[in-house]
Amino acid sequence: MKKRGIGYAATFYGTGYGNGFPDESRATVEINANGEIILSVEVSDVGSGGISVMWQIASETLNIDRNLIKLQYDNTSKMLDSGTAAASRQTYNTGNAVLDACKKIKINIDKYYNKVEIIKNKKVLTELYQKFISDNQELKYEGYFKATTSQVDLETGIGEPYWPYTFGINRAIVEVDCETGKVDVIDVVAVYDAGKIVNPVLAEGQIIGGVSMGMGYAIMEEVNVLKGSIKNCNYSDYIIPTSKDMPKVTTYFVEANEASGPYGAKGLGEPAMLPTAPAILNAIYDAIGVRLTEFPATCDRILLELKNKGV
Amino acid sequence: MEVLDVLKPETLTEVKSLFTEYQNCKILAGGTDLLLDIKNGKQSPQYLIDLGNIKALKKIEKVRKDIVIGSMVSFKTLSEAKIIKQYFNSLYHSAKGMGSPQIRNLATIGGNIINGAPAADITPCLISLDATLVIESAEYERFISCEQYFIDYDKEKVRENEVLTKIIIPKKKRLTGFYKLGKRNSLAIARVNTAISIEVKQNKIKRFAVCLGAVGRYPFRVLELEKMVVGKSLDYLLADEVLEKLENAVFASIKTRKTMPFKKEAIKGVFKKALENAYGEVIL
Amino acid sequence: MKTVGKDIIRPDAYDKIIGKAIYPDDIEIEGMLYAGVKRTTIPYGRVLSINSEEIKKVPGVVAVIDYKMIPGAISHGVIFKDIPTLVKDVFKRVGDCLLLVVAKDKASLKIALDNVKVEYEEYKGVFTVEDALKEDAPILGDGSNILYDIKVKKGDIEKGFEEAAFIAENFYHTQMTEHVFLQPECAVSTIDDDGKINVYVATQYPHYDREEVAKCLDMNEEDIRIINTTIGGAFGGREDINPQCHAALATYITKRPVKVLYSREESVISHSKRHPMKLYYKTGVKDDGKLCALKVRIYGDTGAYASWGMNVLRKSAVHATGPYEIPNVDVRAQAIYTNNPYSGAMRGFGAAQVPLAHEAQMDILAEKLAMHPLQFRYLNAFKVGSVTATLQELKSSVGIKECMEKLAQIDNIQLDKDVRE
Amino acid sequence: MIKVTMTVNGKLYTREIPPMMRLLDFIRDELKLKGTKEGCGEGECGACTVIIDGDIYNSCMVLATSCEGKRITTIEGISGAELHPIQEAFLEVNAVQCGYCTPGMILSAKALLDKNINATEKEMKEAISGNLCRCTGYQKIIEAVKLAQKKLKKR
Repeated sequence: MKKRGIGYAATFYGTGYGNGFPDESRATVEINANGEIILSVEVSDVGSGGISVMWQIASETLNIDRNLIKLQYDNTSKMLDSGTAAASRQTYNTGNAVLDACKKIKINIDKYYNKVEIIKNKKVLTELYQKFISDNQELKYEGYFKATTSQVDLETGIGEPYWPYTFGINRAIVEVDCETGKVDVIDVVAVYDAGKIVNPVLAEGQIIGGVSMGMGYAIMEEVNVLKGSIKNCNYSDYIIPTSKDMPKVTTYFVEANEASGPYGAKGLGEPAMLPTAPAILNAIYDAIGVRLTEFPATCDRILLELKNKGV
Repeated sequence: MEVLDVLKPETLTEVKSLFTEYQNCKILAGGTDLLLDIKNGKQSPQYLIDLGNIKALKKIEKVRKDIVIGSMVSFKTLSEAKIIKQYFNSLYHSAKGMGSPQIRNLATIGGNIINGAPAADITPCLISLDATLVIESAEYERFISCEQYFIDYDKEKVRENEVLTKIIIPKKKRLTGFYKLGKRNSLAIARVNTAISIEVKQNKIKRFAVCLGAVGRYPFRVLELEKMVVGKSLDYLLADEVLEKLENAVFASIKTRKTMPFKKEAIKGVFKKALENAYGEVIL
Repeated sequence: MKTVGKDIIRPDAYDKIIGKAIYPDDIEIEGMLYAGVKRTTIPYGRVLSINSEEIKKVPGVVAVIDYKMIPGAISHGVIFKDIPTLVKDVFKRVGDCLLLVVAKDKASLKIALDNVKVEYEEYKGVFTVEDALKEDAPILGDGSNILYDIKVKKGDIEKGFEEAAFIAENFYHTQMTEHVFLQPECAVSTIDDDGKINVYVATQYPHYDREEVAKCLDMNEEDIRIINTTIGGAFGGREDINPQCHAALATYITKRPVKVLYSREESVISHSKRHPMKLYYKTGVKDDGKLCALKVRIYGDTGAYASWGMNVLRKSAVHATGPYEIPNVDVRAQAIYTNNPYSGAMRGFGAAQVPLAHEAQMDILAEKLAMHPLQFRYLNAFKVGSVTATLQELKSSVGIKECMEKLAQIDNIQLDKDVRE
Repeated sequence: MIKVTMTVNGKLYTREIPPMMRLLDFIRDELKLKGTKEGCGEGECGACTVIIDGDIYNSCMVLATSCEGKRITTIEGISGAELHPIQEAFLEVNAVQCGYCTPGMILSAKALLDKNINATEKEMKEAISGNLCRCTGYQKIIEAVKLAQKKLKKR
């Protein structure tokens, strides 16, 4: 017999290294003789879309078509240290450094090109370059950003450990087979506040991927360690969701503007996976009246728990 | 030891002559398991005989009162063949749910049987359907029931100079069903699976077969239960004492294993789902 | 706005859909060698001997490198430099790197690594946080098995529970998980005519890799170049050093281009994991539905090495309340060393584990209050001006209530927005 | 060494190869086509998916020598000067994140639509169910296949 349940879970997530750790990003932006803008920034795109975010922030700030902006993001000899692709910090921290660099060059661009229309033509940039040269303007500008956090006291916890915070809530519907313990996740609605969303379709991708990882965390994934040795080192025994396991996911954003973020943006990568697992676990309880306290909620655990509780 | 050559015969006769020509051969029948075993050093043949080019082994045929399946029929072919779906619902479902599309294109029914994995999906079906395996060598041909093959595995398993060529399943009127409980919905290895076959006469069970997989070294039938239900109505299959027999069978098979408490509970649900599958998901 | 807020096609996607995106294993260089490491197979012990001399004689082997041949630092780590690049004597986990072998091709490398024989003196290890905290436990850290210990206190916890109409008290146990990004670790290293080293690797932080490679080779950072290739997923699993130093070291010693490529199995064995945590939660709520007290104890199994353990447990402690304002809070979180695989960064980073507990508690209390779980959360959720457990005032951009309102609207749930605000 | 001849992306190749060379290594090392990826080497992740005579296979599980006389399509072979509609669709709906599963996904989708242009969503999910993705949660990949279906039908 299959039973349906519905579950909710809300989470928050402080982005950045936090705890007063020097969380710095740098970027340079340069105009060249070929009529290109070179944006040089350490942004490791692990699949997240970080490169696109930097590109878009630069294009927006410079009012220059993004196809005229060339990105350099892969070589330590050609870019400054911007910290790691972690802690959901790239959009906020590194995005702010890109914004800063672009604002600096923009002041000088505005001296020569002060129109509302976006610059789409290489020729315009080549002419700008010539004017920069003849007026002895700097060609390359460095942007910098440092996040503001403070160290927490180890005895009291007092401090401002992270900034900014991203918020999210998930609602999950599951179907539990009471005779086998098998859980199918049917539907997930995910609503997030990650500030201004720089690229909605990429952000949605982060959320759906996060739901997938959260679902794995809730009902499938577990590294089995025996005497320090991992017993499931392959895809055949470390189980992650397939296309046939995924629920329908619907994503919404409420964009609570963060004034310190680039165009009001905050981080999203990690928050995207947080509320899904607890929402699924709560939905399982709602379906069968059994609350697991040891995870993941595999068919083994659910079925035995049902039996123990005499449900 | 390294594999020196991969031989690619085009007829069964050629295969048999290769047995006499080459020593330390292994049959390549898909290879989803064999190639990994060789890579991991679990098997070290000197020659592989790739059966991929033998058309005669890729057919599914109606022969008198039987359906004869060539050992090199892929899971994809098996799951798409009308004749299989028509006569052996259980086999159709187990083939369709095995591995992934990529694996079903490559893996063959013969390879799966010979590999003898405890959690294989089609073996319980074949056993419950009274399938017979045809194993050939240069000198002889032997017929053995799939059930007996696994009961007497150490004695009966295919030897180095033998090749499994056909699987024969009697084409009888029966309700058959299969269910696999896996950890996910694709690329899943069975935690527990069950195949059943029911012959009904005048609303009573005339003959019943149930085979359980992934609850022992090899899939096995629960004979005591099969006898007990003969002459009863179909409803009886859901009786507590029936389910209890299943539970006991699983307990007896894997007493000391950590998964036993779960599997003896799960078998009841899996069995019910196999029944649902046999009845066409409508009756129950 | 013209670009920000728009569905722009990401610039890296084109190469990916035509199969031209370059991941490290797609790089081939004339004369390139292959390197790999022999890893420990027992969790805790000391190396007595390795048959390095024999391995040098395996056909195709170009170099056999042990810790003595490392010109600089023999260990690395994101905060503490405690992970051996190559083990000197004592090691603490299965999967530590013992010997780096360089060969002319993949096949010779495999044969050589398969033939490495190691003699160990095995020590008694600890595999649970409970055992690690016992008095007679072997000490794996710096004088203690507690890597990190943080307390977060707000208000008066005793008084808080006295006010409670309902209390939920439970233990939760979260599991260890693994990133399984699709692209297994790989690095290719080359040397320029002037001796500068280039490492092509898929990494989350090229400048950090540069620092570690420079330290390992005792070279200036300027003489090391890290080139970040296309990255086949990471999720935190590429924050620590894995093949980077080995590839660079092999090139430094052989003066040839070298590739290090992990199998899936080696990938899983080598990199960090998500901390398994044991969480004790006691949550109190007043009869008006307002949370009044939260007591939490968190024990995180940080495994053999520090990695980001302290930061992860700090994140757990700070996020232990969930996005709710609670006047009285008492949290303590500890990162504890064991001989298990080391735990470190994984998407969510300590804030992924605590929701499994705090959100279960929320549902239990909502049920006791006979209140809709969304309503209960809404009632307690942070808003602008809320003060967190660390006494941080949330001054702007607190959209959690708006998220809940949106969800209520989608699911057609009537939220009582005014009452008891 | 064994001599093997096969057609890859419309071009005929003959090579002398070791008997145990996997098709994956043949494609990557012999033909230098690096778009086919190795994720696990044991037929579980689907990153190395190629099309052989119309059907998808994990090229890590197939011996190159078993492909004698066969027609292989890799990611490099599905578009010419213009992108294949499936590729266009992957771009347009953001079905690509880290990109490592992408070539295999595109080939699985292509094999499906080549055979069944009217495939349902369920069939699409089935078709890519042997291709693991850790980034996207699959939904946008399915969206891309649906969009590609529309584009192909219009042609």
